[in-house]
Amino acid sequence: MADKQAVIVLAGEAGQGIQSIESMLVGILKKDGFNVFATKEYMSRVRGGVNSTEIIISENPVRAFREKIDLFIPLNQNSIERLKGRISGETAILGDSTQVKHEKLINVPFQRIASEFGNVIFSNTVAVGSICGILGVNEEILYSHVKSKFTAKGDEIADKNLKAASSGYAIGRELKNNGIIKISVKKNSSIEGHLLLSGTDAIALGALSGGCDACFAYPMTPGSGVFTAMASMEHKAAIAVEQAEDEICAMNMALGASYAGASSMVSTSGGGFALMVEGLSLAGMIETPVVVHLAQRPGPATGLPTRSQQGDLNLAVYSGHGFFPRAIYAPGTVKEGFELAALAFETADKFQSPVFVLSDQYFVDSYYNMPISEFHEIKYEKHIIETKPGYKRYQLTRDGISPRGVPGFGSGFVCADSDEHDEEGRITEDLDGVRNSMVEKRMKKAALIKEAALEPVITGAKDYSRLIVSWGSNFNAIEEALSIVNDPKTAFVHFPQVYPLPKSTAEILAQAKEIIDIEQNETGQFADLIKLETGIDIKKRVLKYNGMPFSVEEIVKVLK
Amino acid sequence: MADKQAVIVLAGEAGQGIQSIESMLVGILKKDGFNVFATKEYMSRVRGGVNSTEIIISENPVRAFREKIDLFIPLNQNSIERLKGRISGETAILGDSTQVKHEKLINVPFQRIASEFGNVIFSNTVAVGSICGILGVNEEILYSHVKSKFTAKGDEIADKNLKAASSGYAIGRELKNNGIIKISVKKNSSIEGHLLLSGTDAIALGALSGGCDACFAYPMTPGSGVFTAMASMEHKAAIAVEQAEDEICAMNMALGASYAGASSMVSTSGGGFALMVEGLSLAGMIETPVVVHLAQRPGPATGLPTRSQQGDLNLAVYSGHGFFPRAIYAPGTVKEGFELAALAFETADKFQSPVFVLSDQYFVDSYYNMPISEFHEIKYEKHIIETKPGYKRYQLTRDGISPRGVPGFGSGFVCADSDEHDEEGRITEDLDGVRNSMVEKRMKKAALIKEAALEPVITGAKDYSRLIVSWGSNFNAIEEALSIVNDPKTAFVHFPQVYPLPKSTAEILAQAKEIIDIEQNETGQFADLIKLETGIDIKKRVLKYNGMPFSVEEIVKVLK
Amino acid sequence: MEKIFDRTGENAWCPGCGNIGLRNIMLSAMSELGLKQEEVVFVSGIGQAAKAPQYYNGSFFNGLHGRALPAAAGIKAANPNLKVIVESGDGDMYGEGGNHFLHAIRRNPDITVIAHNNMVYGLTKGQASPTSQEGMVTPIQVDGVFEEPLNPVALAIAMDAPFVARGSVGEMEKTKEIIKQAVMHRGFSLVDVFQACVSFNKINTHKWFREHTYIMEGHDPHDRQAALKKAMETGNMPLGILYMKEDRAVFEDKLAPYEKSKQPLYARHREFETVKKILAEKA
Amino acid sequence: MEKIFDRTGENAWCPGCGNIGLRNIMLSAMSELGLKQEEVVFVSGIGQAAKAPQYYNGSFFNGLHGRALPAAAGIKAANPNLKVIVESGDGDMYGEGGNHFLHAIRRNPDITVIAHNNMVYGLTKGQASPTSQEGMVTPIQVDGVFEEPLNPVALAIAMDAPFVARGSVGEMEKTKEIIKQAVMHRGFSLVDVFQACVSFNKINTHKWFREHTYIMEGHDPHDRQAALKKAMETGNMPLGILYMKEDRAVFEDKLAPYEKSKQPLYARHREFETVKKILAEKA
Ligand SMILES: Cc1ncc(C[n+]2csc(CCOP(=O)(O)OP(=O)(O)O)c2C)c(N)n1
Ligand SMILES: Cc1ncc(C[n+]2csc(CCOP(=O)(O)OP(=O)(O)O)c2C)c(N)n1
Ligand code: SF4
Ligand code: SF4
Ligand SMILES: [Mg+2]
Ligand SMILES: [Mg+2]
Repeated sequence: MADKQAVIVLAGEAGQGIQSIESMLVGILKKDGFNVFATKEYMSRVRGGVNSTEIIISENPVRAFREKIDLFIPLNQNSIERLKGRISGETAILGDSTQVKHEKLINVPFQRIASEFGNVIFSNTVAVGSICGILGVNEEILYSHVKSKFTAKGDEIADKNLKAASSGYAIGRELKNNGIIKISVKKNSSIEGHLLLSGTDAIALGALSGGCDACFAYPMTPGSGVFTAMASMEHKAAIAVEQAEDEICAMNMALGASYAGASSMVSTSGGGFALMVEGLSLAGMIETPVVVHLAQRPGPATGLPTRSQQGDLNLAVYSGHGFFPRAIYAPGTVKEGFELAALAFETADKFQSPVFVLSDQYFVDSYYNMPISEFHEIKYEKHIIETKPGYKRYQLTRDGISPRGVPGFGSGFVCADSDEHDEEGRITEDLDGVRNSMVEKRMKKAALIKEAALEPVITGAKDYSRLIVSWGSNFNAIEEALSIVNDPKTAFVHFPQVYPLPKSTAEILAQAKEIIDIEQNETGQFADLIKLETGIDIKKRVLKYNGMPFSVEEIVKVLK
Repeated sequence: MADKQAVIVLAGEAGQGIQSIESMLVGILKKDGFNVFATKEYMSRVRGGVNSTEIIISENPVRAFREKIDLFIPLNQNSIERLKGRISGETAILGDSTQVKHEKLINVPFQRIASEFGNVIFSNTVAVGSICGILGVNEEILYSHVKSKFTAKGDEIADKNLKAASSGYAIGRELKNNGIIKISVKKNSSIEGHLLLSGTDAIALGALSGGCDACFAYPMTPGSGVFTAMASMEHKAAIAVEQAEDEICAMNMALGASYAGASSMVSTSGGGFALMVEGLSLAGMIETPVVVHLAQRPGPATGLPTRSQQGDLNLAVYSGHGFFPRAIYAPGTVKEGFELAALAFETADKFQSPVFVLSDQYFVDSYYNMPISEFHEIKYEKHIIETKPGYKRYQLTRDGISPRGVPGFGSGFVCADSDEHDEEGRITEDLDGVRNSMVEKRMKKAALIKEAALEPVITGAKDYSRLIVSWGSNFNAIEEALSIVNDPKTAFVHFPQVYPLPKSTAEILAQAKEIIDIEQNETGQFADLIKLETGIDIKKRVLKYNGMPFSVEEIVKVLK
Repeated sequence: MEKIFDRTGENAWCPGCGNIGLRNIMLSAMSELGLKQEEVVFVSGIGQAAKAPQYYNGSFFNGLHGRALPAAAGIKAANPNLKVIVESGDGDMYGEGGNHFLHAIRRNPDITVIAHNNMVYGLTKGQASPTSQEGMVTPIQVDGVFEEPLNPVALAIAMDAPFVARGSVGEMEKTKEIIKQAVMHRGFSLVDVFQACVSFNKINTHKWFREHTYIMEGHDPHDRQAALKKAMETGNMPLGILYMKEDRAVFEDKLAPYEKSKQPLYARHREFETVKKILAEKA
Repeated sequence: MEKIFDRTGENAWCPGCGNIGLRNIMLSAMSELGLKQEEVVFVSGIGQAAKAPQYYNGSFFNGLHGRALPAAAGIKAANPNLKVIVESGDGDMYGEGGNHFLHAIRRNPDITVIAHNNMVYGLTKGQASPTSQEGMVTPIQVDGVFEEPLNPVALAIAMDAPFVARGSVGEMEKTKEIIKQAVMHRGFSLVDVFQACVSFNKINTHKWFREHTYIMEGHDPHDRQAALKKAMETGNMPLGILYMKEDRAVFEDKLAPYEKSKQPLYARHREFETVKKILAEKA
């Protein structure tokens, strides 16, 4: 009987090559017809420590972190120590007994085999081969991948890697045939041609679809991935990309660019965003669109730089001095990441306001396959007008939105002022008149943004009495747990937009007798936002803050 | 019949000398036995525009801004334009007809009289003299003040000013005696020896009483006053004072100093504080006390730099990435400013956390008289221990508070790390163990801070059915309005601590049938905090956001 | 010559303030250069000097204190055809904005920076600025400034900024000529302009600046060592173009969108096809 | 000689990383200077270099990225008797922390700054740093760095920092001697130390640094012009003490609490009487 899925975990020191094993394996497994999901957890260091990657293969899509391990490949002893809590009776442990010890270890002498071909560095390829053997991968696919990966390094190296892969494969086959490892997952022919996309890719490409043409940032994990992706596409997609000297520069550069007609984005994490808070307030005051990709990691301060958390929701909602409108999207899936990143630009441009895409380390570093057909065409508009003499950048209109001009396009002057200003954009001290009107203008825009808030996504029982409330990257884990538990009275509501909340929120919650809030932070920041919006105080809050994502098993436990 | 109080307003361009008239007048009036209150509103410019100062004299203390003007002294025509909404049938307008025109103007040729003594610059002294005449000030007090003010400039100047004052005085007397101006306020002999203290003075002196010995800041209105006060006392009170190159430096310098055993403070306003947000999170992580004086002004961005608002409460509550404990005090009176500033240090030191003193422009720029006896002795403690070898800065204790050592005092090492750290203070990636314990340690401290939260101050009816809720600098205006309206069913609850809220909050609010929230911001930020704490949604919110404080009259209207 | 950027109306500066003189110099320089209103964007931070754009007839971005330079570079990144002129104070540029000053020089966008250097914080009423002279007593520096003043021109030359000059409001003609050259220079150009704050700086008055400056002659601005030496002169300080360098790469030229065309970003549109192609590569 | 600051145990650096060499140099320098553990505080920001304090036996303040210098000055303000040594990376010190670098030099606290200059962002995996050389290709700088690299020593000399030196991990002895002198120098001292990042900087390797540096001889560090000239040499770059100046006012000396006594703040107590006296003046 085939398993629904197999969870394969590779672990080792930073620098031992886990990432190269992972990238080879994932490519091969997907090509071979498995649905693939991969996610990593790693320490804030370039060498040493223990990092691990989890790869899940399955016949039908499985897209969330699992605690339980089916096949564990520890590259060093510390990996076993660190992950021992996840090793169960059913876990097959595959390793080189010269490197790792465990009573259940299935020894494959990766290093010795590699040395036979001249160099221990081929041992990672041996490992790839043996895993492929165990999983019953089509041999040709394995070899063509290994070949294409190593041909650049010369025929000899490619050839030796092929041999290493083949030796590994044979061993893997044998382990499977002997019944020593019993993993068996069905392939799925329908995934042919699927894309393999991470949260990072999704946000970067979504931004492009929304018209993003300028991206400024200062590197900060886990926000840098999106910045790097933008840089990698700067020629293909004509994007102005610049690494700033600090986050303050990145934000103000983005505002300068937006003022002059760019669709700009910054990408950062909590600590870096903290430095942008003054600039965010400027965006609010000068009514200049800017998209902030805020990839959360555990704080406070430097915290756990490479880990995951949903601890910066309050910061995103309340940061900036003074009042100004904003919207916050928090994608739950890769597809949603793509769509919300695009929408962020539309919302920013339309309401001339800052808009957040709130992700986290787990979200940006996880990826899986999906068909290109899921990505529908997105049309965007810059909402920019040609100005005439006498143009007023902050013209008071019924809905609070003033036609947006940019300097150099038309004959009007475009004046942006961080002081309170009149319609023209010049400094004012007219308190009862201009000041009040401008505050009310900004409040009107906030009301419009609220009206346009995205509806929550409800899955599970229609006729629910128990409701799971969550947001952001918890989506897949909760959905999978829900389908495992399959309780006829439980539904799950996911909020792709976490601020402002849609008006339907109260009604959706009111239907439930029992509500459970699931969040990755210490206090239930989202539950508090819901309390503010609806008056409903969700007492049961399942909170996690150790830096690891929720596993499907954890959620299943909550649901049972 | 004597009036309860007289509201005197001086207005003119920046640079015309309003401040010097104000300071002379206030000194004289207080000395002469009037209760005095003074507040100013001014534009963000060094010259031109219109600034005004309101001085209220009274038999019994009157300590809040009033709309209505009894005696108006406009120094230029624009002043009349700008303040015309506040001129009523009962307002006496005193001015030099060569400078200002108004149908009701009572002409006193300040400039011509001054010129008679050789220079128009004496005209301000003429004005002071005439006001004193009108109010029936003891002539000797006037002259001795004028003399002491000008002797430094030489006998001739002093003499001419005396003559100018005397001419003005005679005119004022006549206006009074003829019944042209009918202001008559009783003096109060009990105020003899009273202090005259502003919100700024109160916070600076309170900080000193709490042990503050280091103050770092970057100038920003209206936060700079406290910084300037600290600088002016640096020798008398041995304070380390340094102007930083930016707010980020100020905050991190304060944390460095606190780490090494100082009791440090920063003083700033919204935009400057926005830049400190990352540092605030560091304070939370390294559990290092720091007091933030955050003097609010209207935002967003540069906003209205010299005006008043209560718009940064959310920012103070939610700023910083990740979770860490904090306390926020918001003084309503000068006395409370003194006490809360001192308490801020005690709280910061005891809980090793950042603590806010949240004021605003109106609070820091207003002053009045009060007896020195109101300032009780404050004792403080640094809560610092001598370390031994093996000292652990973040030792896990029952209540979450670790004994605080500082480097150089004892033989232990004192390690502060912005990464998540172990008890010793060194970086860790132990997620389920150390990380969770450290998060829970910080949460325990937050719970302790909540337990220690100050009780709200309730005035008015004991047996209230209507309750006014407010915080910060609105205190005096509401209290005076309450005593004017004198409704047997109305009480007023003021929160000297706005975060975390004391547990009694719900009960206090629950007693009322009708609740009115009064705040100076666009949305009712404090009402939202109350909703979060108690579930009670205060629907009636009286909000103001034009940059001017609430006047007593406005509140009276609300109460009627 | 008509000063098209002249915006009549009240301004918030004190009578006698150096900002007023510098504004006049700027107005003349801009009309002599024949700059067009639709092509220029003035950028500033916050301060008395930073109010300058408010008093021009033109587009402006009056941003945050200290953050004029990032905004200016951002504007060039979005539209390289705009002329971007930054006017800001010594506190704004060298205090709060110091890091951007360093890195804008490295980045080298084609912008001109006019730093109104009055050696004091004017708007916030008289605290020391980074260029305040040692010993200056203020309400904060009660014992006098002890820090060594920052020398903007020496710093800029040490950073190899491609155009570094010093002007003074007391030398209208000379300063105007310098500013004209700075605006025409392609790349980052700095003109640090001495000017008096009559209200809060009682030391560095108009007279003081006259007595402590001289117009350089015969200096070769392409000689970096000589430039540095000149820049570091104290006592009597040289006015003029201290340093010039022509071959530095310009920021906006290096941005991907402008590889082939200088079309500003607002006028471009990305087809979904482009995204689709990149998506397809992820197979 | 016993290296008392040596803390055995694993560190997070790559084998061959320059940080390891510099750590050894530091350990020797500190024991040769006879520094006492209770008297020293190490201060750093965030980065690979900035982890250094974690691996010493001593007190440390491992603060925010870019913010080591304000914290270091704050520590001196609270306790002038502590020896404060800042260790941080080129990105930390000259990128995120650039403004503090400028102003810490002006402020001149008695601290020593050891900048681990590997010309790259190590911890965040290989982006350009302010000192990265032109042309270096990275995942962000896909066409290569076009910005002119920041020259920390030239900048520091232009700012008149009282002690400016350059070391290299490839020159252990020399660098140790420089560091010892820097630590003994009263006031702000900068030692910019070249070191290789073997994982992310494939250009500026150990070998490259050896081939592009030489030990200065016969240079007079009191001659500022000569120092600047030396500091600006490219191609083959001098190692050694470039610039020294003895008479600059020191930050903590100028703070009011230390007018009469160097007693640290933690050991002081203000009586309420003092406050009462000031209150009484408000009558
Ligand atoms: C973040 C922030 N910090 C502080 C301020 C207050 N502030 C406004 S202007 C200024 C200094 C102005 O000095 P300078 O740049 O020299 O300009 P000047 O007024 O002398 O022309 C300061 C500190 C601010 N607006 N924003
Ligand atoms: C505010 C903030 N921005 C960004 C980061 C991410 N970050 C950590 S270290 C670093 C750069 C490290 O470079 P460098 O200082 O040269 O040190 P190295 O690792 O090369 O020794 C960055 C960008 C951060 N921790 N905080
Ligand atoms: S305060 Fe100084 S800088 Fe400001 S306007 Fe007056 S003279 Fe000019
Ligand atoms: S990545 Fe570079 S700087 Fe970091 S430890 Fe490795 S070699 Fe050293
Ligand atoms: Mg200035
Ligand atoms: Mg580096």
